[in-house]
Formats: sequence, structure tokens, C-alpha cells
Amino acid sequence: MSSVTLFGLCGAALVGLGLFGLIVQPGVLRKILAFNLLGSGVLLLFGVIARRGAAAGIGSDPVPQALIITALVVAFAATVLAVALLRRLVQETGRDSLDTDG
Amino acid sequence: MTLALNVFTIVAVVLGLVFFLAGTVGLLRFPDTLTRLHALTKADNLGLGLVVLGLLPQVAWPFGGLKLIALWLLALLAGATVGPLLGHAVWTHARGREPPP
Amino acid sequence: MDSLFTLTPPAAWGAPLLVTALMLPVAALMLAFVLGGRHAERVVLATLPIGLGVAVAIAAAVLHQGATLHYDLGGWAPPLGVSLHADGLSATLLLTTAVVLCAVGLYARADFRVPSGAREARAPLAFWTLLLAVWAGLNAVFLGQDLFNLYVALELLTFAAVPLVCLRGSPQTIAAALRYLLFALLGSVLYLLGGALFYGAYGTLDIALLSARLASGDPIAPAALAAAALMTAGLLAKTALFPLHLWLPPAHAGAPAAGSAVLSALVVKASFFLILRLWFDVMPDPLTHLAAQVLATLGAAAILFGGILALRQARLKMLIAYSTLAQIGYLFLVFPLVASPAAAPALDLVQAPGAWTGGVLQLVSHAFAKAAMFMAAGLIAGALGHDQVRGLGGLGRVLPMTVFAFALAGLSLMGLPPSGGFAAKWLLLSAAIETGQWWWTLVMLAGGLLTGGYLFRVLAPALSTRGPPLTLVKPVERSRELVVLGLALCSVVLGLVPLSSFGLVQIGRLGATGIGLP
Amino acid sequence: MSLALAADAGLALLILGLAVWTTIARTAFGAVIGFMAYGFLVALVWVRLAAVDVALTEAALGSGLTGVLLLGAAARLPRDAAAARPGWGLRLAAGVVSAAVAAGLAAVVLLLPVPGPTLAPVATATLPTLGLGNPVTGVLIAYRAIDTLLESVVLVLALIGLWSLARDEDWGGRPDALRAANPGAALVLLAQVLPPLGLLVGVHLFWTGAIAPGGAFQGGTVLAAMWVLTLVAGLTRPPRVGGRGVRLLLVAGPALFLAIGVAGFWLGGAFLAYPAADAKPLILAIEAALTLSIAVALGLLLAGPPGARE
Repeated sequence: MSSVTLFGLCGAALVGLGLFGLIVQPGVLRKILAFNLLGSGVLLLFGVIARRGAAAGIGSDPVPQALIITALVVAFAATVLAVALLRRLVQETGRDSLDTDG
Repeated sequence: MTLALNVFTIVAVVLGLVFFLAGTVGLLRFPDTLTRLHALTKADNLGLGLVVLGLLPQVAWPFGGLKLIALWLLALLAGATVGPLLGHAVWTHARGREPPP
Repeated sequence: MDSLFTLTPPAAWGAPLLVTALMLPVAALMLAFVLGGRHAERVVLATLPIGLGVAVAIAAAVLHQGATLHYDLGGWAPPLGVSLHADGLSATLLLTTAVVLCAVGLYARADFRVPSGAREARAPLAFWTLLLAVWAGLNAVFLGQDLFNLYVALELLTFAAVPLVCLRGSPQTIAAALRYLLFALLGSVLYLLGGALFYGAYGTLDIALLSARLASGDPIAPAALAAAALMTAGLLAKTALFPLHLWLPPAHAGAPAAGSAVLSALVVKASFFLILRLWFDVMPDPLTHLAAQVLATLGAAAILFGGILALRQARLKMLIAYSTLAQIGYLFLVFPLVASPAAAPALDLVQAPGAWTGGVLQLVSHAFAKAAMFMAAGLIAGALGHDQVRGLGGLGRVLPMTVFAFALAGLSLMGLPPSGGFAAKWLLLSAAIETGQWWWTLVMLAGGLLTGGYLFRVLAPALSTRGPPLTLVKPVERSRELVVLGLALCSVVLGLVPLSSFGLVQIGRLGATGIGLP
Repeated sequence: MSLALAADAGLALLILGLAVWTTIARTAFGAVIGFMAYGFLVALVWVRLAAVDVALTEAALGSGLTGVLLLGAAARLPRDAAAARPGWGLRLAAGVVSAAVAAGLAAVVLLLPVPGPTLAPVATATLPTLGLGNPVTGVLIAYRAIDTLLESVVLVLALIGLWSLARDEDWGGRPDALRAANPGAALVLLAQVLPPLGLLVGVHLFWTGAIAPGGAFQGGTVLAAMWVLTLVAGLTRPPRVGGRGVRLLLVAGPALFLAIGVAGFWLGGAFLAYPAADAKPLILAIEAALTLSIAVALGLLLAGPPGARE
């Protein structure tokens, strides 16, 4: 049980937690938080895969690292869009939940 | 000579940790937010200072050391800013009016 | 345009064509964003024909070469580099995208014109730049050969499609856009997780290399099974297949007419295209047979569920949105029919159009028909001032061309001869019978009846001659009606084209699945 | 049980604890605070996984800027905003599905080959031809340049989507989401003292990205954070949405990247290829433009849609 595997299991648990939060949380902000947890869990798994690809004097495979950085920036842009939509929703309906009528 | 430095490092780091412990105990035990804030900012900054001081001989000089000191100064700046802001927020939230200047 | 067609581009032309198809919308997006104001619309209307020409050239190049076009970006070959790939299917979809976007561009000029006096307005700038971004995302998905590159393309598409939904800004559309974004992000994250596991098991993200390593005989790594399952689940969420369809109707009905047309006709197809690539280009055949049954069952459920709910909708655009749910179900019936072990003996490929051609034909004819239908609904809502199906009595007398176009599109959706939809459903039906899977025929026939049902609900009152004549709130421009009619005719004409001429669609397919296509 | 493993186990448990807290916290504000602490610890994990570039990005972007964003949103939520929690049926089903996914992934992690397949040797072998020392920057700028190009376009697109959420009459105004009502003297002091240092760190991160961990994304994020700090403290005003200058800045990075990429057809033999001779200066030019565009884009993404015109 190396520490890399440990972080892999931690990543798997985060994916499960994020998925649970995304489905169950009623408030949209909490869903966005759960999505960020889910995203960081997925990227942790990718990081463990990268770490296991260590070779040629480098601690971790550079290709997945670049992909993770790109995915982080995409996840941030997604969070910005989601938060902006949420703020507009709160302005319009005064509520933080999606079940508006219609 | 290196033995003395190592001993100094261990002593300084342990002292720093003691202050961190004191800060955490303060956080848990103190009655309201303002006193907790006091405990946190004072104890943690001092604790961090001691840990940095202790690590200085272990780190490649001059760049490693300068980075550590810069780290500590930034933490001081952060603490110095967050403290009054949180205090201001707590004061106005609790009493609903601006604190005396 | 036909001068280009006869010009037989040598193979060396393939590379710059693929790059132009990918980068033209991106460059136009940046130019339109910087110039802003009225220039944004002009940049789009200038770029659309060029993009159409490039799509035609790519189709010609693929047809001429008879093989897939391939190009390594930056000169770096996979697995390190990213490559572009254009087979018959992607060339067809590039062409469909260009045609539908040209029609939407012409249609939307009246809705998104900068009001006189203002230098720039929110909705026009947003619409025209988002239209180019949707185009860029679609071309990147259809041309991608690397799983992570496809992930970034999917995100580009999602960030372009979500603001389209709430371009008008009413509370319902904002809630619909937020729900769409959350579903799309869940889909993207699951897709990314699948990609990560594929990389963890086989050390590459290139579809061709992955397929080779997966088929290399040794037992498939459990990570690959988990990856395929997660990726499919993610892509199903983005395609709004039956259990994961909650977000589609309010989102597609809430968007402005031009936006709904693009969303329903094209955006939903991009993630479906990736499911096709995953199960026919990456995974080995025995697994595809297994997954095919699951996907087709969900597809059948979508056909019935979407059809029944469409019958009960009060608003015209919601009815059409639920119709999209149902028609997507047809697409998923392709999997068991193409991948069935009891495939008919390998007839001559070009002459014997198989379920694959039927599926692609359904993709293309649905794109034309649904875009035409949503734009017609936009014209009707604009003219009458309301969107209720009940209030359409006698519409045919007032808006004859729009109702005629709506009926033609409906013809194609129902699958009545001579429309493209009929040819697609006929091919799927015959393939189902040839491969002995008769139960899919029942689903298709039931779906056709349901489609007929909810379209009858709209067309019967519209074409009735009794009752008081309707008063128009706003006159409808003849040019916009012609655009809608033209698109609906495209969908119908697809059925008149002799089936043997669909050789383009088969290119790059035989080698991949390795079984004689029925 | 070596000491390092124990430390890692502690870190992993702390992260899981914070993640659970973020999910079950009563108030949204508490959950966001928990998430920010969680983010910084995940940055530590990236250092433990020997991915320093990712650690920088996670700390600056994943928890720093995302934290600012979510704090702003949490502060504006109405007090009684918590909608009804779903019935136990849905919670049970969601729990079962999530647990199954987590268990499956854990099994896959245990079954994955330990010396996993890697592209590290191939990636580092051809680095010298690009004049680069940092393989991650090599992958981002050369081998998978198309992903980074589309990535920077995604940022501009997110900004267009954000601006499209404004009200029609507010178009052309200045984004107002960041302006603090009455920034305290302490915040103004911080906004005067920190940005010069932050600017130095940001530019250093961009510059050192070619040979050591860092690069356009990390440098741009630090610069954006400093700009946001001055915006919150009210020392600077966000630019008008309609301004062509700010749009040129936003598009400079991707546009230069695309231009050099197209020039690659003739200079380097393929789209997005670099000529063998002067690859390094071209790459640095692209990185500089990208850093600038990313800094402006991230700052404006945090500044929100254009608000009421004063």
C-alpha cells in the first residue's frame, strides 16, 4: 500500500462523494461545490496514473500533468458560468433551487 | 558545528509547534470570535516565525533562506489584513453599526 | 459550387482542408468578438459560405481518396501528438453542420439585428459569437482523433450552447440553462474520468492506437471496461438519452428559435457521434454487441417515452423538443443492427446500404427536419404572439409557406415516403428484419405512429379551413419562410437520392468493424 | 509504515474529512470555507505526487480564484434559500450509486499496472529540439498545442457567455460584482503592498515555465489574482465591456498562437509546428501573449457581467 495508491483510493472516494453531493444537494451552490469535488477527485485519479508513469528521471508523466492543468482551467471556466447563472437565478427568483415552475 | 545547528533547529521548531498548539487551544477554548481571532493571529504568526527561524540553517543559503523569510513576511501581511477585516465584520454583524474609529 | 466538386483535390490537399475546417470558426469567433457591433453579423455571414465550401471540399477529398483523411498536428505523431481524422461519417456531418448553420444564419438575421442608434447590443453580439463557437466545437468533435482533444471540444460546445438557452433571460430559461449546464458538466467529468482510465491502462488517448491495443488479444483490462462504461454514461447525459433527458425539453424550448434549431439539430448529435466512435472505433466487437443491447433498449424507451409526452404538450416548442427525445432514440437503434453477430453475408458494400447508412441518414435527415421545424415554430410564435398548440386553428390560410415547411419536416420525422426520414427508417427496418431482430421493428413502427400522432395534433387544426381567420400580430418576412422551406426540402430530397450514392458514408467503416455490413 | 506514508495517510484523511464537511455543512458559507481549505490541501497532494506544475495551478486557480468566486456567490445567497432536502428514497439511491462508482474506481486503481504505461521518455527525448527544459510546458505548447489553443478560446467563450447574462440596458457598462461596499483600511493596505510582489511572482512564474515548473496558466492566474485584489479594494475600476482595447487583450494570446500555428505550415512543415532553429523565441512569444490574455480573462471572469451603468 504505497502512498500513491492511497491517494488513488482518496480520489475514488472523492468521486463518490462528489457524485452523491451533485445528486442529493438541493441548493445549486452546493451542487457546484459537489461538482468541484467530483472534478478534483477525477483529476487526483489522473494524477496517480501520471505518478505511476514516472520514468526517465521525471517524478511524474508530463502528458497527464498537462491534461490535468487544462482540465483545471476548464473546470474553473465551468464554475464561473454556473455561478453567474446561479446569481442571475437568485436575482430573478430569489431562490437557490432549480425547481421553478414550468 | 552542524550538531549545534541541528539542535537549534529542533529546539526552535518544537517551540514553534508549541505556539501553534497554544493558538489552536485558544481557538477551541476562547468564548467569542474576537478573542479567538486574537489567539489565532498572534500564536500562529509567532509559531511560524520560530519554525522558519529553526529551518533557516537547514536550507540552501541565500535563496532558500530568503524564500522562507519572504514566506513568513507574507503570512504576517495576510494575518495583519484578515484580522481587522474579520474583526470589523464580526463587530458590525453583532452590533449592526460601525465600530468606533 | 460545382466547379469545386469536379476539381479532384490531390491527397496533399487533405491536410490544410482539415485544419481550415477546424480553425476557420475559431478565427472568425475571435474576429467577430473584437470587432463587435454590426461587424459580428457580417463576419459570420462571410464565414459561413467559406466553411460550407471547405466542408464540400473535405467530402470530395474523402470520396476521391476512398479512405479517411489523417493529419498529425504539429508534426507530432500519436501517441505523443494529437491527430485529426475525417472518415465518411465525419465528412457527412461536417457538411450537414455547415448547411444547417448557413440556414440558421440567414434565418436569424431578423431576430438578432443591432437596433439602430446603438453601436452594439447584448443579444446580437452574444448570438453571433456563440453561433461561431458552436460551429468550432462541432467541427472539433467531428474531426478529433484524440480522446482528450475531444473532451476540450465537448467543453467548447457546452460553453457555447448553454448561454444560447438563456439568451432571452427569463427565469425559466435561466433555470433550464443551469440544469443543462449541470448535466453537461457531469457528462464531461465522467467522460474525462473514462479518458484517464484509458490512459492508465494503455498509455495512449489516440483512438486508432487504443483500438489496436484493445484488440491485441490479451484480456481487456478492467480499467478499459470501467472507462468505456463511464464515458458512455457521460456521453448519454450530454445526448439526453431516456433516463438522463430531464434537461433537454425546457432547454431546447426556452432558447430563441434559431438557438433551438442549432441545439436540437446539431449540438445533441455531437455527443452521439462520440458514442459511435467509442463503440465502433475503439472497443472490440464482442463488447460492442453487449453494449448495443443496452443502448438500444434505452433508445426504444426514449422513442416511446418522448412520443407519448410529446402528445400531451401544450406549447409547440415543448412538443418539438420532446420529439427530439424520441428521434434520438432511433439513432441508438443503429448499435444492435450494425453490430449484430448474425449480420447478413457481406454484400457489395456500396450497393447494399446497411443499417449504418440508415443510421447516418437518420442523423442527417433529422438535423434538417428538426432545424426547419424549430425555425417554423419560431416564425409561428413570432407571427401569432403565442406558442400554444390549441391556438393554431386555420394557420394554414394565414402562413401557408411556413405550415407547408412544417408539414414537410413532419413528413420526414414520421418517416413517410418520399422523405429522407423514410429512407433512414426503411433501411433500419430492413436491417432489423435481415438480422432477425424483429422487436426493433415494432419499436420503430410504434415510434412512427406516435410521431404521426403528435404532428397530427399540430397539422390538423393548422390546415383546417373552418373557423375564424387568425390575425397576425407581426407579418413574417418571405425570405425567412423560404429559408425554412429550403431546409425542409433538403430533408425530403434526401429520400429521393438513390441509396447507392451514399458510398461516402461507408468510407473508413469496413476496416473498423471488421464484419460485413448488412 | 514509514513516516512519509503516515504523513500522506494523514493528509488523505484530512482531505476526505474536509470533503465530507463541504457536503454536509449546514450553511453554504461554511461549505465554501471548507472547500477552500480542501483546495489548498489538494495542492499539497499534487506536490506529494511530484506534479509541481499542477500543484501551482490547483493552489492558484482550483482553490484560490474558485474560492473567491464561490465566497462571492455564497455571500449573496438569500438567508432562507435552502430548498427542501430530497426524500430518503433519492438519498439512498444516490448513496448506493455513488458508493458503487467509488468502489469500482477503487478496485480499478488497485488493479492498474503499477509501473504504468508512460510517455515520459518520448516527451523528454525531443524537448531539446524545442529549447525547453520543463516537459509539461513542452506538452502544453508543442506536442498538444491544439488543446492549449482551444483551451484559451474556451476562456474567451466563457467570458462571452458570462457577459450575455447581463441585462440589455446594462450592456456597455462596467462589471460590478467585485466592488466591496466599504473596503476596510487593512484591505486597501494589502491591495497597495501585495500587487507589486504578486506582479513579480507572476512574471517569474511565466518566465521560469520554460525550464522549471510554471508557465502561462500559473503566471496568468497570479497576475489575475493581483488585479482582482485591486478591484475589490476599489483602487482600480474594471474596464467597459464594449471597449475594443480589452477585447484585443483577451484575444491576443489565442490569436498569436493561431497565427504562429498557421505560419508553422511553411516554417515548421505542419500546422502548430515550430521551426527547428528558433523554436524557443516563438514559444516564449506565445507564452507571453497567453499569460497576458489569461490574466485579463480570469480577472474579468471574476468581475462578473456588466452591471448598472453609473
